[in-house]
Amino acid sequence: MTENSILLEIRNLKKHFPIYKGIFRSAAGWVKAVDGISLKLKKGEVLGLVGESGCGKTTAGRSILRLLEPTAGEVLFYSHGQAEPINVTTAPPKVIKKLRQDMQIIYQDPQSSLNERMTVGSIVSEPLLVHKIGAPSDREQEAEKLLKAVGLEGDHMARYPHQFSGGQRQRIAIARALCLKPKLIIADEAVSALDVSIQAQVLLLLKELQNEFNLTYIFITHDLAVVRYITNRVAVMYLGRIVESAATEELFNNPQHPYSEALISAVPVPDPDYRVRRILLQGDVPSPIDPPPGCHFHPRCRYAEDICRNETPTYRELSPDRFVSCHLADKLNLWSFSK
Amino acid sequence: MPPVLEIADLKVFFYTDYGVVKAVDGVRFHLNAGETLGLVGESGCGKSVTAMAVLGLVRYPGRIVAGEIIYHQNAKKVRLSGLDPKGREIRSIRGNDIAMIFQEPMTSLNPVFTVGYQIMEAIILHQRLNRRQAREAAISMLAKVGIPLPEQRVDEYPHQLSGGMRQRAMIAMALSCRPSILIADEPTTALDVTIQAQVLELMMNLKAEFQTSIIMITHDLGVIAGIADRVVVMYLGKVVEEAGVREIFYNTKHPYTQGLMNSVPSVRGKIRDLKPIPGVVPDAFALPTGCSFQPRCSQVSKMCRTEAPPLTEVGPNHWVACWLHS
Amino acid sequence: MSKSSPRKRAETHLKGALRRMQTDKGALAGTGIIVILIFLAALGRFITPYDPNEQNYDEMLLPPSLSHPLGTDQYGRDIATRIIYGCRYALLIGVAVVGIHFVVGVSLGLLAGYYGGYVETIIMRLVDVMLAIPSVVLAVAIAGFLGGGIQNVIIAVGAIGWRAYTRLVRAEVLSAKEQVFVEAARAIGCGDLRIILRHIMPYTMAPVIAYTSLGIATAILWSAALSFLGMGAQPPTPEWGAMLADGREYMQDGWWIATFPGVAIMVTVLGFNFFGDALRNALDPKTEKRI
Amino acid sequence: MGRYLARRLLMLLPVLLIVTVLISSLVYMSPGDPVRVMLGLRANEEAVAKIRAELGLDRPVYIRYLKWLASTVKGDLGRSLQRNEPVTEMIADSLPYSVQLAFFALVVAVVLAIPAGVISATRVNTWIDNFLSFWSLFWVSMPGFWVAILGLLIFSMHLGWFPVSGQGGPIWTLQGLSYIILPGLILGFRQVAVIMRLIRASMLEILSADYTRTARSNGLAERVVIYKHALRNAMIPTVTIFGLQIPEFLSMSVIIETVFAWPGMGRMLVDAVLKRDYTLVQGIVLVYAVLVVLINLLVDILYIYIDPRIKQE
Repeated sequence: MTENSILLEIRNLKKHFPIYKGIFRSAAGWVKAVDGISLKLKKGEVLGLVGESGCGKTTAGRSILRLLEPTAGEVLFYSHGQAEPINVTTAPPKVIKKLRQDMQIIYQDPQSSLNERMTVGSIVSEPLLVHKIGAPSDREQEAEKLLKAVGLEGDHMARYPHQFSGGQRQRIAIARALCLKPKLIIADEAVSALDVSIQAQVLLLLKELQNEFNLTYIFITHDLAVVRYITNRVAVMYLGRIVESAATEELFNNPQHPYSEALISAVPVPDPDYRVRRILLQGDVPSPIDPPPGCHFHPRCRYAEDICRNETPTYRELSPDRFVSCHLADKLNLWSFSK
Repeated sequence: MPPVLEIADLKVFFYTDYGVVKAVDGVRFHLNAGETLGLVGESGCGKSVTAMAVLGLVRYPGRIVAGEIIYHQNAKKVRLSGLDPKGREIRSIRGNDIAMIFQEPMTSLNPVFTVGYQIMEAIILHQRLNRRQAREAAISMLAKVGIPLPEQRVDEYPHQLSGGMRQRAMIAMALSCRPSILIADEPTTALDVTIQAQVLELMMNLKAEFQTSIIMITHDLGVIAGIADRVVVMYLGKVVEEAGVREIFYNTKHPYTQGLMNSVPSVRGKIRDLKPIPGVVPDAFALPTGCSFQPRCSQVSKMCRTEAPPLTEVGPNHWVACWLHS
Repeated sequence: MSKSSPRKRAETHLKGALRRMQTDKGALAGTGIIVILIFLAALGRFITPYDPNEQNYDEMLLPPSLSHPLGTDQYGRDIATRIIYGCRYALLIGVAVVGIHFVVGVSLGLLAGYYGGYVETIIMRLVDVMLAIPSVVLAVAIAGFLGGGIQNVIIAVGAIGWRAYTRLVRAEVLSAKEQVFVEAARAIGCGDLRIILRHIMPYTMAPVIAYTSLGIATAILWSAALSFLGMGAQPPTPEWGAMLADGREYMQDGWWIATFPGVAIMVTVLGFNFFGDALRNALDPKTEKRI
Repeated sequence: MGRYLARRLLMLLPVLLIVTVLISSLVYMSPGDPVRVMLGLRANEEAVAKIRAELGLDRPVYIRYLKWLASTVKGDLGRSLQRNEPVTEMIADSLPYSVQLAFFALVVAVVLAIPAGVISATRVNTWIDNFLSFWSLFWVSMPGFWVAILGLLIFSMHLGWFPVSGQGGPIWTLQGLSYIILPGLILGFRQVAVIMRLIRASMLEILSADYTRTARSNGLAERVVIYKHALRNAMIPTVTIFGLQIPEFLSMSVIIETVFAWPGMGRMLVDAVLKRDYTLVQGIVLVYAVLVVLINLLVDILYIYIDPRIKQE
């Protein structure tokens, strides 16, 4: 197995939620939260999935893990050196349960992602119990080891989650996610709820752990600065679709999609001398129930032409490993941030 | 520029079942006319409580126990800290001379009244206009903050507006009586980054038009760098550093401010390694002795453990509370 | 302010609740009343020299005195004795009724909340139906048709009160399901049963337990009402509601006959209400609106 | 809004249908033979059989149910087994009295409970809050029938302020009013306790809500903040829970009616149950269910008025 082999492949994944109306609660419409995304993830890579609220990034993460049943598409997971991947979207419950050992998730809100009524020790070792790994004493030892690995003390085992601060709770959640020695971890806004100084601690920890345990991450976040710091590749989502994906520095220096351009320019930079005129997008993100025709972004796009209003752009490979979904991608001269 | 607001030695304590929390413990700063002052710090540092104290809105079990808050109303000095928090005087200042906008646009508007009604309420109260005039004023404010179709939106309820639109409506409400001071408590934290850019731009434009001084409370150093003229950094209820915005960023003195700067990644420039501040914020009920930052400080000395450093001027208008610099 | 300061964090949920209850006067009063009630139910017969049911025509309708502190009724029975013996019925009915409510209501609530869909629709429609009939109306109908007796009172009151638990538990399960920790449990591979029992149940139990104490109070009130209406415990059973009904016609001859059994009911109900109220506030000050 | 109400109305039908099934099966399952109760213990078998056939009691259960349902839909609830009068008429006679009593009590409750709840919430943990809280818990804990008896004993018999029991004409006449005051107040006070607690709890939460802070920061007077901004919001959960409380309220009215010999539906129900007058019981329970359902509908309409978010649906 080489480091560059594929770990996860997502093909045209969709998740639509029905909206019920009327007496008979028939589906009156669909929220197309995730509307056909495709991605490849190499082993050891850190992929950022970015976008604003409502773009479907969180739904995408949960559909990949099959915590939500996807509406369509495939998620292929290449594990244990098998030539044939497991199709996560169709796998039976038994296989999914086994798969949970390989794919884990860390949530945004450390207040609610830990069960208040359980001790830290039992939270961290519960995965082992559920998968019937080891004797009780082994499990306890393992949990203690994990807590130390994430920077907590062994004597924290008997305490309850509410006895810890936000940053410490997130460390507990990370220890739980690591417990089954997963290959892939999806971090869903894992540092967004934390204070600046604590956020930096947790980011460093996640980076260290990646090296130590040879992990692959999908980093779901709205915070572009965090994405730039921790990821190798980025996929930008808008209204359920990926509009652009590229190597991180590539994307930040030379975005090829007008939305990526506007998004990056909107992020405040902690440097008073960095004065740049921002690209201000007009209006709000349209409703995912009734997205605009053609390119979803066209009503807010300053470059939009007729074709954008009428035809949905294809998600195409502009140059190796660089995908864009914009009719005008190779014609536009977008803002280069590389200086 | 003359100051419009002066805060001296402000102390706000919360008397809880678990003990006393010194949420604000001797804060001192001032706001000059026409400037944007950034108030920076992490959660629990007392920046919001300070803001609430200015308007006399600190709620039970909190209490202003000491200090002066002076508002310069034209030529008159009004001692806000001495006013009855439910009395007529402070109420005539709230929303009229000093207005406030809050972090959560989703919950900061009353769900059972129309947006227009809530804006009109403040206008009618402070400006002695009749309903029709107030309604006109509300519509023109909504137009001013960039809400499309204001004649229609004025009769809509908060839940019919998006988060960005609600925050615009909050700004319209806050500025409707042309206050001389606007206190913005994390006004863009709950918004998406593209909407945040819109709202910040709007605030800065309106500030120029209305000649309002702004206190911008935020934890986001990027926002501060973009809009503040001067910055006050708070940690555990105390001011640790105060300076002009370029001075704060390029000539950082306090180890805590340095730690903050080294903790934030940026979308621009070289990717630097993060150097987070070690440890956690201490228990609010059992603050460390001496300098409250000393348990997490990398340059701690003996002095720091025993005595709290005073805020001293280390350069022109650059104040630091640290033994390294006095 | 300081929502999760470490001092506060150092307490477990339960410890915190207990500490808050110790400072609550209502909780102390409630606990006191319940303890006395249990004591009287268990050992009351050794305190009183009289037989609760023996009629004594020499001592009819005596006002309160030293030998009969609460007076006697129209058959010359000592009212204090009958009230002491009545403690057992009150406790028995209260606990048995709430037992039925708890088992039926909690399991239906868990099922409805966790599985949703048709299961939920059917259960909640059933609750709607039960809610459409005023409880005393239904209890009167059931008890009336089943005939009198303590057992039938328990069945009648037991049949009507579970709906509150179902609503409460379902609401709690729905809120639990929105908590990320439930999804987190699925993400590590927990099955439905483990999630329900280990993760959701404990989350929902705090308000349910508090409600149980209030439920006992309500059960005692309703069953006394049924007995009073003549559809519950039958004379000469020393059940408080029945005693009241029994003595009602004599109340002009002796105010004490109707007054003291009522006081007994009130104090008992007040005790459980005090206790439940304090428990509810201690466990979660916000649950009141969810019921 | 019209469609919302239409939908709500349509959803009520299955509920009512199941209610009829429930009460009918209760009647059929219950032991004891109404005909024997009617004719006394010594009735001969032939007479019993004859009456059974007359009343249709010898038919299969589901036929009896369907026949009853068919005539119920037409407004005919059958004849009382005891008094041999049409149940519909008997209910029509007694219903107005029940409504009068309930209405009187509700007015008392709302008028007293709202200020009490607000005062309790705005002066939380002061002596007045503690007093009101204790007072309300006290009322919730008192058995209604006992309070009624004591009330009769003290105010009617001993002090002679009110007539002993019964009903004395329309309530807008002084005599009619004198009869309704005591039962009405006793029924109302209990509801004061219930509603007050609800208002206190929701006011407490709303007084620390973000939008209350906004109202204060706009310089509104505390009185305006409390009675306009906060109370309007506090009414939303209060009305919801009050809707759920309606059955309890009617339950209590059954007991009060019985004690005060108030000629309403509740007293008639207790009477009918004791005499095993099944058709009458069936009819009354059904009417109570319809009442509950209709009041809940009213609550829903009120809800639309209070909470603008509902209108959107």
